[in-house]
Amino acid sequence: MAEKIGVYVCHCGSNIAQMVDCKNVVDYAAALPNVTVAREYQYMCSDPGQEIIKKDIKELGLTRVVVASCSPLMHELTFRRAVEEGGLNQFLFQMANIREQCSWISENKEMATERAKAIVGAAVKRVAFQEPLQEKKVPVNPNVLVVGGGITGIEAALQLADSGKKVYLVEKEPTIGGYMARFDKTFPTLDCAACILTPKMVNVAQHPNIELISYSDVTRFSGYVGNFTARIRRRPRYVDEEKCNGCGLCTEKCPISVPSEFDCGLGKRKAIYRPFPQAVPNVPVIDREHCLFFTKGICKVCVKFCPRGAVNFDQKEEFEDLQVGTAILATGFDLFDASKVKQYGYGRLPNVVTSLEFERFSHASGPTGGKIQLKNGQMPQSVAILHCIGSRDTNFNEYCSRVCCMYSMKMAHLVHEKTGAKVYEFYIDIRAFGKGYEEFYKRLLKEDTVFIRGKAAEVTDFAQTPAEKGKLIVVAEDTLLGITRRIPVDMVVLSVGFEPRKDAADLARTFSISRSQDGFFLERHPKLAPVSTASDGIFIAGSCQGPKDIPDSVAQGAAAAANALSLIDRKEVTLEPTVAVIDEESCSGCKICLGLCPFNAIVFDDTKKVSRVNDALCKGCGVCVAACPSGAIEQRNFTDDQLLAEVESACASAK
Amino acid sequence: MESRMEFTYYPGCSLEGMNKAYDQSARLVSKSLGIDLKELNDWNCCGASAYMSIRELRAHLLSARNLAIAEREKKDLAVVCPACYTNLTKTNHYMGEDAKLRRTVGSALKAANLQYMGTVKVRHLLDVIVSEIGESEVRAKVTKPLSGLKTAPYYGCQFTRPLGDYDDKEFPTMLDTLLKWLGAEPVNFPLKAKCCGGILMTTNESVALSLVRSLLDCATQNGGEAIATICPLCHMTLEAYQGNVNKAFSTSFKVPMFYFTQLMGLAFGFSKKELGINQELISSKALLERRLEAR
Amino acid sequence: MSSNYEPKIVGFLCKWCAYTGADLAGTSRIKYPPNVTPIRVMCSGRVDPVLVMKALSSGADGVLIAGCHPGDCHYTSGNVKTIRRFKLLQKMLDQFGVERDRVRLEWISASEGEKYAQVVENMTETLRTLGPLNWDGGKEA
Amino acid sequence: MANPKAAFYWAASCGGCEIAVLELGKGLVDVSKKVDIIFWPVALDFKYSDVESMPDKSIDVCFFNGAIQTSENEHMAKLLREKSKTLIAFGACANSGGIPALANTTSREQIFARVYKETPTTDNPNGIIPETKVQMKEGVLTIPEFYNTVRTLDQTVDVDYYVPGCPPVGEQVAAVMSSVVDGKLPPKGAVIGASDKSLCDECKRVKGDRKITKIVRIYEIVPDTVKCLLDQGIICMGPATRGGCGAQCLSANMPCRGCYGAVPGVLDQGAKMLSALSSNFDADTEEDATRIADGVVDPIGTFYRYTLARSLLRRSKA
Repeated sequence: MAEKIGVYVCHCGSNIAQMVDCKNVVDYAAALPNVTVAREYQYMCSDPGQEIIKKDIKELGLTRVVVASCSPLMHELTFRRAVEEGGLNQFLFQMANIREQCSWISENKEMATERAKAIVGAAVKRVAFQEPLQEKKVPVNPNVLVVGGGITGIEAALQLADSGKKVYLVEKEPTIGGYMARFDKTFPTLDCAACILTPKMVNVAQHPNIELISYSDVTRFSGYVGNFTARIRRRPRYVDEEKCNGCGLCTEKCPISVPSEFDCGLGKRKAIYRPFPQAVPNVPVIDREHCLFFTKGICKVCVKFCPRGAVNFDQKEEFEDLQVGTAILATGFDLFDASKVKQYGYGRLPNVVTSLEFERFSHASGPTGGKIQLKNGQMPQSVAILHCIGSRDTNFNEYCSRVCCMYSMKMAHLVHEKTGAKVYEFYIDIRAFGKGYEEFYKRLLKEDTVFIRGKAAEVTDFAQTPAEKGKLIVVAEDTLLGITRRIPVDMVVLSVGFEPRKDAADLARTFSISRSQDGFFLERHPKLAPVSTASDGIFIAGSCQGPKDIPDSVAQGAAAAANALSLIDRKEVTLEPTVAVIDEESCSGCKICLGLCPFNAIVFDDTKKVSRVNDALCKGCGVCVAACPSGAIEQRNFTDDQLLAEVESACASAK
Repeated sequence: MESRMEFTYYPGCSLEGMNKAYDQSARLVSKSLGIDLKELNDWNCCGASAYMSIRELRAHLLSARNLAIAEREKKDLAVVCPACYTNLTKTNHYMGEDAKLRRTVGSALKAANLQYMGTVKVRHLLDVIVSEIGESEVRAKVTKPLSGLKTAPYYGCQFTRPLGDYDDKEFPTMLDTLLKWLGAEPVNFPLKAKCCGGILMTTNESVALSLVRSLLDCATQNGGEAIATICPLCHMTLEAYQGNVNKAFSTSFKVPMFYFTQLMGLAFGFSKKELGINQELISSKALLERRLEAR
Repeated sequence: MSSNYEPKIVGFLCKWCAYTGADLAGTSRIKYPPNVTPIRVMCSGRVDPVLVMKALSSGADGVLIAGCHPGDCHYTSGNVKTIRRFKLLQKMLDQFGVERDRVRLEWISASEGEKYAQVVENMTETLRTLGPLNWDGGKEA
Repeated sequence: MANPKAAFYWAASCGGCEIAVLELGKGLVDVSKKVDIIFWPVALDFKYSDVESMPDKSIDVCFFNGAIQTSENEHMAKLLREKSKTLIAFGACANSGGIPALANTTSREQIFARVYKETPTTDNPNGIIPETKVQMKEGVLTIPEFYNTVRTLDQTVDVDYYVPGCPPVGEQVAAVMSSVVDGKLPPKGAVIGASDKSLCDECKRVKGDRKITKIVRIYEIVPDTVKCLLDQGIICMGPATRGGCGAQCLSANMPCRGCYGAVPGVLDQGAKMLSALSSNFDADTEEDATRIADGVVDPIGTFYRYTLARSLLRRSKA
């Protein structure tokens, strides 16, 4: 094969040149068969760097290009574009990653240089077998799926709907609002959470472009960017959303009372209920587990009293397929289970509560009507707030949950304001990084909150002095004083951190996106593409990506909406042409491949007795290619010839 | 009873001396539960106390030799001393993760005609009894329930920390569970995993004694009549230094101490002699007569 | 075995997980032996056993196939096909006398840079002990 | 015009390929009218010296069957190459090693030990194994050297055409013969007397659900005669095997064993079949995959029954 290959070795400043002898690599490459020119340059990705490639293509008549630089995940597109601009098909280009998987991991320059030569050699060998390919363009469906109706999802949905796009907002719970609906006040401004959230919830309910699908989830998500199909499972509410006017009479008359999940089990709700008065949709739901009709077949009081005949015990689970072009996941987080940290006694010692329980106590419409009180109904004289429960802890979650410092201080303020009790904050570091946050911290210091720098070691009821009798004693090393302190208090609040939702792994699978080590959804780039994912057309926002406070969540919700809009307004998207194709001349119709495609992209032509790939459905994994015993299936840009050449060269020149 | 589980058994140095009763009772109750403990042939020091911090590699070699011998028997290794458990497990764990250490230790073992492939699991006997044998089997063996014997379950520092992942690291409950199966009443014992002061006793006696005192305080204040232990060093410290505590703090503690295996043995109907219950420094005679034998 | 023997490993890394994970190891500047020549594939399910045989017969001392964890495959179940093939391939390579440690299948997620480094280090170390494969397929008769 | 001169030779083979020629029956008489057979050790008494004395390239076409397992095989391959204008690798052994190449899973030493010492019928108290040179009173006796590794013909000498099969089926042999007679041969290097698609193309069985839950061997079940054997758990090499034989084994309710070798464009028949088969295992976990894979008792013998010498690895590690 007589190709004219140009090889360009990038120094990446000193990132590569420091560990790889680039000159040596260039000399090696120049001597390889078919290589017309080999050059090195400081920054190949820079404009002058790209110019070199374009110029060589034109002047030397290059037919193939190899750039040895960073990972293709960084700059493959950059160089493909440069090659295309130089007049070559962009797929006649191959990238050799000598930075992330060579220079940065090596400690020995000689070995790193040898490795770089092997990697470049393999790329040169491979590129000769590459073929020009044309990208396929497909139209983008303008409808958007938003999963999760917390503040993030609400923001994303409203932004999209306001710009005229149809939005399906799917919420798992009977109401939207998420965690924010359960909070009392928000830091650092101390405005009430409900006052700023509920108007937005109402907007969602009334917006003509938003179809709110509550008490439902997404069970399947298939297709490709611009053209997805989402299968929605609607769980039965047993109340007809169309007929119900939200009068609440059914709830009032229902004889069954059970602990309310919304109130962390501290308050009660009925078997037919709305989680809270401002719920959206304002339609109750029947809890099958406790409803007398479902458990014993009796009662039907709700049916009797409903003036509109909205109660319907015959409702069944329903499935519906929605066509959308993009999806935004705003599925939020779980709170860390405080009972896992046994030494703090949550669940064992009364008056050790979590921060969310505290929110409910403090909330005017919570179980105590906004009164902060102990189990015995008395007001606490002293309260300890323990930071970093489950966070910054190698036994549980290593990461910082980012919001606990601030909400802890908010709680301290509320305790101070409502009870006048002495408040102790046990912290590792105070992280008050947002606008107005540090000022809030200063304000708390002025309110005489006692800040003890030291993660609490334990909460015990074993008194060692008379003053400790009957109290909860928080033991911590005060790292500023260098001593161990024992602080007796009446109430301990555990500031629990964020965790990925328990169903995050399932969701990630459903949507084919990755998760980072901590279990949260993985963004495409931590800095430059924080709401994109590796799957085109699927965006993530809010705490499903990692712990976030309300302002950041709202910003991300809006950002994801903007990303989706930009895609929609492009009207069409290009698909990677790296799909599988079947050579009908070679296919013997053995059907080995037929059941292997997870996307059902392979169909069998019964008249011709051959298999065929639907290239709109094919995602280019190559599973069928590896299985085809006739060698009749090729994956474009990953053909057997290309990979075999790459393997052969990798083995031959590697040292 | 036919044996259902087979282990090699590593008693460790202290069970050959001061804590013979622990060894005796452990073997006895294991046998009655069908756990076959085959003492590891020609075992050596586990490398505990300060050795691991001073000569890490050599300490690993000591443990690795024990593991290699256990592997030859194709059985997992049961231990009762938490320090032995920690050291053997640490070496096992490190050798699994660290290829270089594996190679170094491997070549040293080779010199002694040994090799270790990493197939042995080190198990603490309490974990084996609670997690593998389980409630119904243990309860079935109980012929003389320890009715209402108020016992403080004391785990000490090394039972779960840093490597025992069979129980909560800071607030374990396995022994509490076992005591319930035996008919005893585990009392609330917040200091259950706190330091016994053992290793400090020779270097900083006053601190060590105050630690022992608070343990005794905590156990008795919560109604404990006896303390159940897992660790030979804890047991020895709490028992042998009660007199010194009483002298130093003008207290009058006389809390009998039991290895958990001794309590199992009592509940299973073995005689006190078989269990080494007359060798103790603080007599349990009165307590046992009052609580168990009066009925 | 010569003391400066450096094992040659061909690494088939899936684009979504293992390759990204390997990139992360680099970005995090984790040091590990540079003995793997990475070959990017879209999915570990693309790794035809022919490619593995090709690598072994072309002079590789070891082959690493790395993909997304089962259940996390970007293509839903490509890696499941990899598992199916790998088990039978292992059995056949046993017959060929290729030691199991030479051909490994590992699951490395996009966030497991550290794991990737560990796997490579471990594999390199093991191959150093095993020595070169030098597959000549009896060409010397 | 004089008739073309033909030679037939067998190296490491069973003789089946010779039978395949005889299978032409009356056709053979027609062939012999148009072709002069000048060397055919199986049928006629020739001496090697006769061949040696022929001028180079004096044989028009040589049908060479059998693999190269001994120094004699190699010598004759080289000699016949020199003497022949056209050299045809005839049959699976010459093409890809065939059954003799399964010796590559073991070694010369092991084969000798088995054959000359361990078999129950062996009576060899002194444990004598063949030596290439033996000093006797009368002088030195020599026998050919037995190679450790079996090779294909084209791994030994340059080959012009390939006729696969164990043995090549009659009609295909006839077709090849007549194209030789007519001098209508395709470009050098071509496989002749076979199809370009896999056997499934000509197999009439119904291919359905490809989920393989368990591998069964043919004695374990009575296979359905209509359904694809793979769907019944029987390993049929058909999908990875070049067609052209007319799926004869399948019509006898036996699976294809792969004697026609890999489909064009496929580098390694065994690895490819392994992939095709295992991809369709009904297993989502390592345990299930291992369980089903364990049903393949002898992977090399199954997937490389006829092509081990041609495979990428060629033999097991010495």
